[in-house]
Amino acid sequence: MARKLTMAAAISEAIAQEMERDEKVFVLGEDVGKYGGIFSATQGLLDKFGKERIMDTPISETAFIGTAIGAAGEGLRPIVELMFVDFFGVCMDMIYNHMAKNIYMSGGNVQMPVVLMTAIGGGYNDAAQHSQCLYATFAHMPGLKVVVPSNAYDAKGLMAEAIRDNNPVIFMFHKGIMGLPWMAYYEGSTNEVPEESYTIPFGKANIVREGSDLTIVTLSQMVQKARLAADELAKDGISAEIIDLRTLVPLDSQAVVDSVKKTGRLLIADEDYLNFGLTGEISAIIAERLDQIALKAPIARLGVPGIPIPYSRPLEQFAIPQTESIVAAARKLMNSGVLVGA
Amino acid sequence: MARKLTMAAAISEAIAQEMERDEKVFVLGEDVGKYGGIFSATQGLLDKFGKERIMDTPISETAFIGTAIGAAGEGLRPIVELMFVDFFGVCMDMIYNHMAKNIYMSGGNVQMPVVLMTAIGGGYNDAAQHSQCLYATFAHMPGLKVVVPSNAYDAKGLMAEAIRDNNPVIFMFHKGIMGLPWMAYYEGSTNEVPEESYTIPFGKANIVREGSDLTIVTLSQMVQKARLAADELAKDGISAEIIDLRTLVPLDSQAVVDSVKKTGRLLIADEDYLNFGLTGEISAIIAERLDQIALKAPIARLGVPGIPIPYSRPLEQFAIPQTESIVAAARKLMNSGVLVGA
Amino acid sequence: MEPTTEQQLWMYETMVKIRHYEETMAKVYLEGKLPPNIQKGLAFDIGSGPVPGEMHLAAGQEPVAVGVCAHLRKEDTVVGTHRPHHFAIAKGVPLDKMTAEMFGKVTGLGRGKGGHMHLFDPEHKFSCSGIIGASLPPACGAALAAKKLGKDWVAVAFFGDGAANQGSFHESLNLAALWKLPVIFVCEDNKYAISVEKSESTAVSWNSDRAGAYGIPGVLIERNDALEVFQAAGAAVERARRGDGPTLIEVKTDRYMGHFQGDAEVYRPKGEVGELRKNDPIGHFADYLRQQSIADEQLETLANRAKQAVKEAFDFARNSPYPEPEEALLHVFV
Amino acid sequence: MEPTTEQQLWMYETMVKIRHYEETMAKVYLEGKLPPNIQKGLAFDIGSGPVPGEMHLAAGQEPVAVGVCAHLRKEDTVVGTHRPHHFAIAKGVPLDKMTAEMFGKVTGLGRGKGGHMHLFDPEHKFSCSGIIGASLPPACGAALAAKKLGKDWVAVAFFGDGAANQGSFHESLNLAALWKLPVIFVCEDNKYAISVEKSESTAVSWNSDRAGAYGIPGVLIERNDALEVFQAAGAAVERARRGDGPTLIEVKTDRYMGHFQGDAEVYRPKGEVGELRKNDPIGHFADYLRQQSIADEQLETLANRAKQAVKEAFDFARNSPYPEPEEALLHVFV
Ligand SMILES: Cc1ncc(C[n+]2csc(CCOP(=O)(O)OP(=O)(O)O)c2C)c(N)n1
Ligand SMILES: Cc1ncc(C[n+]2csc(CCOP(=O)(O)OP(=O)(O)O)c2C)c(N)n1
Ligand SMILES: [Mg+2]
Ligand SMILES: [Mg+2]
Repeated sequence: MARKLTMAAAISEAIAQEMERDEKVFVLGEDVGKYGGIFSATQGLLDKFGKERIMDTPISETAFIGTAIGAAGEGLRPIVELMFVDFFGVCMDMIYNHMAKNIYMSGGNVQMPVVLMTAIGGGYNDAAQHSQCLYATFAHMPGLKVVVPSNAYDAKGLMAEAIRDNNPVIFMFHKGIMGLPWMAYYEGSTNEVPEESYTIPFGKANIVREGSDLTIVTLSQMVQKARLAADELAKDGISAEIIDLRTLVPLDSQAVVDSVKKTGRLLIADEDYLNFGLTGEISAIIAERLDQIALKAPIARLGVPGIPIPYSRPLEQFAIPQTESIVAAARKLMNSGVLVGA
Repeated sequence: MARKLTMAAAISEAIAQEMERDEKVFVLGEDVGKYGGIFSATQGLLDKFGKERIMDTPISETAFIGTAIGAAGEGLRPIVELMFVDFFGVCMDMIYNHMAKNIYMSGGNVQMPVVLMTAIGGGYNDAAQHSQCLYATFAHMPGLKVVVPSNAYDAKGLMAEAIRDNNPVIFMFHKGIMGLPWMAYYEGSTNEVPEESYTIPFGKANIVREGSDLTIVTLSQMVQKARLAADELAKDGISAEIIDLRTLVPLDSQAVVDSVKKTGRLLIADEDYLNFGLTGEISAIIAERLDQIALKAPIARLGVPGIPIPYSRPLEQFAIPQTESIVAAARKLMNSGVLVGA
Repeated sequence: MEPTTEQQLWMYETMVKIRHYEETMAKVYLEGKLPPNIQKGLAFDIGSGPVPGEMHLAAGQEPVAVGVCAHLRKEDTVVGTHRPHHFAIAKGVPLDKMTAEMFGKVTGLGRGKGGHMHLFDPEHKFSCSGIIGASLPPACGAALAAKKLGKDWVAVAFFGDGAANQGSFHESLNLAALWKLPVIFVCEDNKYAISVEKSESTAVSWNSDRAGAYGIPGVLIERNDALEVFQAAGAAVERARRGDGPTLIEVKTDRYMGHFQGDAEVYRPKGEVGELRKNDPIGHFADYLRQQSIADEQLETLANRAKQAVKEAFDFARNSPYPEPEEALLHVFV
Repeated sequence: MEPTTEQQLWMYETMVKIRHYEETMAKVYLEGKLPPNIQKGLAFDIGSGPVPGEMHLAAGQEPVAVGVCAHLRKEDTVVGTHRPHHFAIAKGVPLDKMTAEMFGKVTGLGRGKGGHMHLFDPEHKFSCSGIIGASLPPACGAALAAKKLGKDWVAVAFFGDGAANQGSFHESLNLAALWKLPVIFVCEDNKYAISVEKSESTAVSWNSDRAGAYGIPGVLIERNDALEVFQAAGAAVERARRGDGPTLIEVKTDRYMGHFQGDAEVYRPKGEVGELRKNDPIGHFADYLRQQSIADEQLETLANRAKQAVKEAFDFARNSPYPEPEEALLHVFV
C-alpha cells in the first residue's frame, strides 16, 4: 500500500465511501459544495453526489446544525461542517444542549447519528477568532464523542467510524496537517492510506513511538511536533514515548497510565488553552493513581498559556507550543525529581 | 454588624450601591425589571432606578449581550444578566469571541467593563438544560474573569469589585445558595453583610476552615456542603482545611499549594462536570509541583461524572456530589498512600 | 375548511384532556412544596414533592395545539417548547409515560432523565426543549428528512411570542423558505415572555407579518379559537405536503396560569386572567359543536373519557418505581 | 440630498485611497507566499510573508463605505466586518497604524495582536470582527450608549449579504427598532458569501425588504454608486440623529477580488469580474465630479495624495519593529 494521501483527501474519501455504502449519509455546511470545503474536506463530493447530498447552506449555523439534528431524528445520517471551530459560539446551543443531550434526556430512546466536522488550530497567523483548538471544551461537556486525528491514515478510519456511530461525534481536523496546497504542514500527517474502507475504533490511543524515559501525551498536529522533538531528544539519549490520544471522548486513560507506569515521567503537549483543559485532565488521571504509579518527576504540561491566540508571527509562535518547547520541557523533566511523602 | 442577608439581596444591594456611585452603571437582561430577576438578583432595582437603567430585554441574548459590549466601548458599565448559564450556547460568540477577546486583540487599547451575571447549579430537579455550572468552560478560555461566590458576604464584595473592574467579569451565582424563598438552600450562604459598600479582591481564595489532615478545594454551593462534611469528619478526628476559591480567573494557586504542602492530601469537590475541568486544573497545579510538595495520598476529585444532569431526584442526587460524597472521599484519602518513585 | 365530525370530537376531547391535565398537574405539583413540610423559612420549595423542578402549564392555549395537530399523522413531526404538554397530548404522546417522566419515574418517556421540558417520544415523533427558540431548527431537519425520503410528511415547530425574537427564528424561516421545506411554524402569542409583554419585546405588532421577510405566507389568528386555528393550519399543512414550502402562523392565545407554577405574576394586571377566562375556548368549541348538532351527552362522555385518561396517567406515574440511582450513568450514548 | 463640494472631494479621494490600498495590499500580501521560497509541495503559503493569515479585500465596494461615512463624525461609531479596510479608511482610522497591525508590528492598532480582521481604533470609534453577523449587536450598544449619554451620535453596522441570514441580524434589528436606537444597518450585497450566491442563501431577493419585519424603513440601492449610497445614508443618519430609530440599507455592490486572496474562485462565472469592472464606481464618481466642474487636475492631485498616503502607511508598517515574543502574555486584561 504505497498510496499516500493528505489528511483532507483521506477525510473526503472516507465520506465518499460512506455515502456510497449508505444513502442516508449526506453533507451540509457552508461552502461544502462547489468550493469543496474551505479546508477541502468535501473536495470532489459535489461532482460525485450532487446538490441533494452535498448541500451548501446559508450562514446560519444554528439553523443548519439544528437541521442536522432534526434529520438525524428521522434516521438520516448528516455530516455537518462548522467551518472553523471558533464559530461554535453562534450555534453552541444546538450542539451542546440538543445534539449532545437528547440521547440522555430521552433515556436512550433517540439516536443522534450526526458528525459535526470542524477545523481547528493555528500556526498560520489567523488570530484569535480563527486559530483555536477548543477540543477540551467539547470533551468537558458530556454527550459528544470527540475525535482529533493526527494524520491521514487515522483520519480516514476515524471518519468512517464516526459516520457509522449512532451517537453525535465532533470530528476536529487541524488545518496545519490537512496537507492543503496553501498552508505549511507537517510531513507525518500525509501518509499511506489504503483505498478500501476501514474503521478505527474510538477510545484507543496510538503509541506513535515507544520509549522508556518519559511519556509525551499529545494529539492532533502536536503529535507531529512531538515526533520531531523525540528525534531531537534521542540525540541526547533521551527515549520518549509518544501517545497520540486520537479521541478525547472516549479517552484511553489506560494507555496513559500504562506508559507513565513504565517511564515515570509525563509531559502533556497540547495546542488548546492550558488552563482548565486537556493538560489538567491528563495530569489528574495520573495524580489520582499515585498509589499505583511511581513518578520520577513532576508532571509537566504545555499549552497556550491563558491568552487568546495573537496574530503577529513572533507572538503566535510564542503562544503555541513548538517542537523546541517540547524538547526543552522534556529535558527539564529529565533533570527533576519528586519529593517523597510521609 | 448583625444584619444577615441572602446572597440574592447582597447582590442586588451591591448593584444598587454601585449604581448610586456611578451613573454609568446599568442593568439589562430578561425579566430584570418588574420581575426583579428570576433569581432576585435585581430585586427592587426597577423601583429605585427606573426603566432607563433597569432594562428588560427581548429574548435575544446575542443582541443584548452584544449591546452590552458596544455600550461598554462607549464608557458605560453594563451589568447584563444571562438568566441561566445553560443558555450560553445562544450567545457564546458575543461572550467569548468579543467580550473576552476585544481587549487582547486591541493590544489593550479598549476597555470592557461588563459584568455578565448568571445563575448556575442544580439540586432542584431542573434537568439537563437548567442545572449546569459551566464555570470551568469560561475559565478555560482566556479573557474573562470568573467569579463564583459561596455566600452573601463574598457575593456583595465581589460584585462591587466586578462592577468597578474595567475587564469583563462573569459573575456566577448558584441558585441553591441565593436564599430564595422558593428553593431549599444551605444556611452558611445567608450571612452577615455590612450595609456599607466594600470590595473583595479577585484572586484571593478564602480559607473557610483551617485543618491539618487534608485540603478540600472547592467553591460556590459546594463550599457549604464541604463545611457540613468537615463537621462530620471532625467527629472521626479528621481535620479538613477548606479552601473556597472564590474566583477561578484569576486563580489563587498559591493558596492551594500552601495548603497541600501542609496537609499532604487534596480532595477537589466540584459541581461542574468532572472531566477536562476544574478538578483537573487543580490536580495539575499540584502534580506540576511534586518536587516541592510531598503528597501522602493520591489526589481525589469529585464532580458530575461525564453525564448531563438528570431530572429524576435519585438520579440527580447521584450525579451531583453531596456532603456524604465529600465525607466518603475524604475518609478514603486518609486510608491511602502513595508509591515512591525511583 | 371544516373539520370532519371525527376531527371535531377529537378536538373537543383533546382540549378537555389538556385542560384537565394541566389543572391536575397544577395541584399535584404543589404537593409537598408548601410549609410546614419544607425547609424552614421557605414559602414554597421547588425541589420537593412528586413533581419537582420548573413547571410551565398551558391551560388556555389548547386551541393552538389541537387546531394544528388535528391535521397531523403519526409520521408528522412536532417539536414543542418548554411549555409542552398541550402539544404532546395533541400529538398523541401516551399520557402515562409522559406523566411518569415528570414524576421522574423509570417508566417515563426518558426513564426519568428528561423531565417536564424534555419529553421525547420518537414513536409519535414528538420532542421539545427548554431552550427558547430551539424548536425551529430541528423541525427544519425533520422536514428536510421527509423531503429526502420522498414522503409527504410535515413538521411543525411551535414557539412562543418571546421566542420570535431569537436568532433561530430568522435562520430557520430563511432556511425553510429557501429550501421549500414542509414545515409549519406556529407562534403561540400569549402576550408574555415570563414577565415581559410582547409590546416590550417585539418591534412589530404581529409576528405573522415577519413572514414577508422570507417570502412565505403569514397568517394571523386573532382569536383563541380552535376552529380558526384548524382552518389556517389545514391550509398550511396542505401547502407543505404539496411541496410548496413553509407557512408562518401566529395565534393570539391566552395563558391562564403563571409563567411557571409559583409565579406571583406581579407584572400582570389584576383581573386580567379573569377576563381572559370569560372567553374560554373550550366552552366556545362546545357551543360550536352543539350548533353542529352534537348532543350534550356525547360531549359529556368525551369529557369524562378525557378526565379518566388523565387520572389513569397520574395513577400510573405515582405507582411507578424510580430508577436506581446508578442509572444516572447510563444513556449518555446509545 | 447632494454632497457638499468638500464631501464630494473627500468621497473621491477616499475611494481612490481604498482602491489603492487594497491593490497594494493584494501585491504585498503575495510577497513571500509563492514558490520557490516556501515549503516544497505548496502552491502558496498563507502563513508566510510580511502579511500572513487570511486577507479579505474590498476593491469594488468603495461606494458603500464612503457613501455612508461621509455623514459621520468622529464621535459616531462604525462596526465593520471581516472585510474591513474600506470601512476603516472611510471612518478615518490612521492608515499607518492599521497597516502596521496587518504586518504584525508593535506600532499597529493592536500592537500586532489583532491582525487584519480585528482592527480596533477607539479614538476613531472603529472596530470590526472576523465573525459573520457580529457587527450588529455591538453597534446597537454604541447607539444605546449615545442615547443614554444624551448625544446625537449614531452607530453604523456594516455586514454582508451572507450575514443577513445570521440570527444576530434579526435580534439586532428587532432590538434597535424596539428601543429606537440610532443605528444604521448597512448590508453590502456583493452577491456572494465566499462561494455561495445570495440566491442560494437568501429566501428573498432583497434584504432591504426585511426591514418590514421590524417596522423600520428599508432602502435598496440597486447601483454600486457612491452618490446613491450617500443620499440614502444621509436620510438614515438624519433620522437616527433625530431619535427616530434605525434604518436598514442594502447596497448592491461588487467584489472585484476573490473572497480572500488566494481564492481560485472556481464558483464564479468566468468573465464576471471583467464585466463588473466596466462599471467601476470610482470612474463614475469622477465623471460626476467633472459634471460638477471639478477639474481633472484637482482629481489627480487628490488621487496622488491618496496614493502617497497609502505608500507611506506601507513604508511605516514595513519599517516598524515586531513586538517581543513575550508581549504575547500581555493585554489579556487592562
Ligand atoms: C435561550 C433562552 N433564553 C431564556 C430562557 C428563559 N425562558 C424560559 S421561558 C421564557 C419565556 C418564553 O416566552 P415565550 O416564547 O413567549 O413562551 P411562553 O412562555 O409564553 O409560552 C424565557 C425567557 C430560555 N429557556 N432559553
Ligand atoms: C459565524 C461565522 N460563520 C462563518 C464564517 C466564515 N466566513 C467568513 S466570511 C464568510 C462569507 C461572508 O459573506 P458576506 O456576509 O456576504 O460578506 P462578504 O465576504 O461577501 O464581504 C464566511 C461564511 C465566519 N467568519 N463566521
Ligand atoms: Mg409567550
Ligand atoms: Mg457577500
